Amino acid sequence: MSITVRFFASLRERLGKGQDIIDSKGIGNVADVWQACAQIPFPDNVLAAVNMEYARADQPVTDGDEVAFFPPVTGGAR
Amino acid sequence: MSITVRFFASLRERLGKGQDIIDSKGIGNVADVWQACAQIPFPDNVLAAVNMEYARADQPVTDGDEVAFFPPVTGGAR
Amino acid sequence: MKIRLVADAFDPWQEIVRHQTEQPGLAGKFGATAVFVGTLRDFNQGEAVQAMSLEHYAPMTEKHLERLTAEATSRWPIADMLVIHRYGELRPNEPIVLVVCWAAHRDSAFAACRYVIDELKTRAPFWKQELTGKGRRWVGQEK
Amino acid sequence: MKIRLVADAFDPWQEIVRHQTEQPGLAGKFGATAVFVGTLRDFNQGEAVQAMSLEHYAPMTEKHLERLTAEATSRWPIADMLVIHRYGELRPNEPIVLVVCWAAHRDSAFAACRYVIDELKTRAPFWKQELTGKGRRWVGQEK
Repeated sequence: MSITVRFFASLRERLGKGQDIIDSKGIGNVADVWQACAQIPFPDNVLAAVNMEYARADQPVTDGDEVAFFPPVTGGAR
Repeated sequence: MSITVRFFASLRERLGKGQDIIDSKGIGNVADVWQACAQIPFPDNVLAAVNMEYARADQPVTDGDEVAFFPPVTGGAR
Repeated sequence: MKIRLVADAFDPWQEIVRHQTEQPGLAGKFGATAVFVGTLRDFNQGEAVQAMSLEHYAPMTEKHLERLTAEATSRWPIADMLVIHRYGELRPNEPIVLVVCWAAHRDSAFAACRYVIDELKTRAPFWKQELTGKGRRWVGQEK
Repeated sequence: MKIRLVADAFDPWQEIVRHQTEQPGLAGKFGATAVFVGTLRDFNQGEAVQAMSLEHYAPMTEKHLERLTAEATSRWPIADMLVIHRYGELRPNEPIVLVVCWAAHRDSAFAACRYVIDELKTRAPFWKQELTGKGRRWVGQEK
């Protein structure tokens, strides 16, 4: 009956945590997960993933899912 | 008082020679050099160079020049 | 087709030789090899860079790298592909990423190589933090 | 900036390492390395290829390779470039040509690398003769 929530990079530092385990009760979508974990509104430039796939704020989330929030990615090299 | 003439690849085989030294007397341009060396008309797909630079049939040629004739180039790899 | 995420410094040229040795069926079958190596520079945005920390989201990163290379091989006729990406602590002049595409012809090799590195940059979950004389700073993440 | 025409088989990856070692000033200054290697395949136009003979016009070939790389470095911000091209007798799976571009960013590295290999193919005086089961044939030279 829980959802694993992960935070990366500057967002992890800003929120002061890399991981949360939250109760899935009352959680409908990605935006609900954010509200259950963070005291601030969902920032525009924060990306989300559900079970390793990019997701929008209104994507449904269910018990056992892993949800991640992170800043814009900067892989590779320009 | 001479012009060095070189032939490459299939053209060299077709003419049966890789090099000619011809008298520069009466030679005005690249086409004249070809006529002095070959018994056949200047083929459309043959390229020419004067002193290592690509040249057209009407390019002037003078004593001491090196003139080369060759088929389309196929360097590198596709 | 091989994808690796590595914590330690790697030599991209040795990795190419090793991959070709491990894939003897490739020999003679490719006419074109296109390679991209991304390397950590010792300066960025006017600051000397002393080190870089590269954070990732391991299973998601791997999944997206696999998807990118699968997309590339379905779009272009590719004989083989190798992608290696560092994570963790890097020093200047160390390779960050290697993308290699073997193909019969160079148009496909270049196109697939370019596709993978461009998409990797925008889709694979990696985050860079540089260490400069002024301290640590996240790259491309306005607070 | 280095251009070499070589009669014997060469290892492109070792040549890259050697060049980087000989140019220690490059270290930390480039973020992108784009490489193209052209290799002799063991088949072409439906025929098994046993060997290839690559004829060139030595001073003119060198002159044009130098000009191509100079053009590339004037068009894109390139830190360094290495071009090696074989001539003489080659066997399948042997590298024919290596083009390496080191640059701060990958757009320039890819563009310059691509420019040199494309222009090389159309302007540098090389002629290929393949040896197949049916004998020797010139490539791209209708009689």
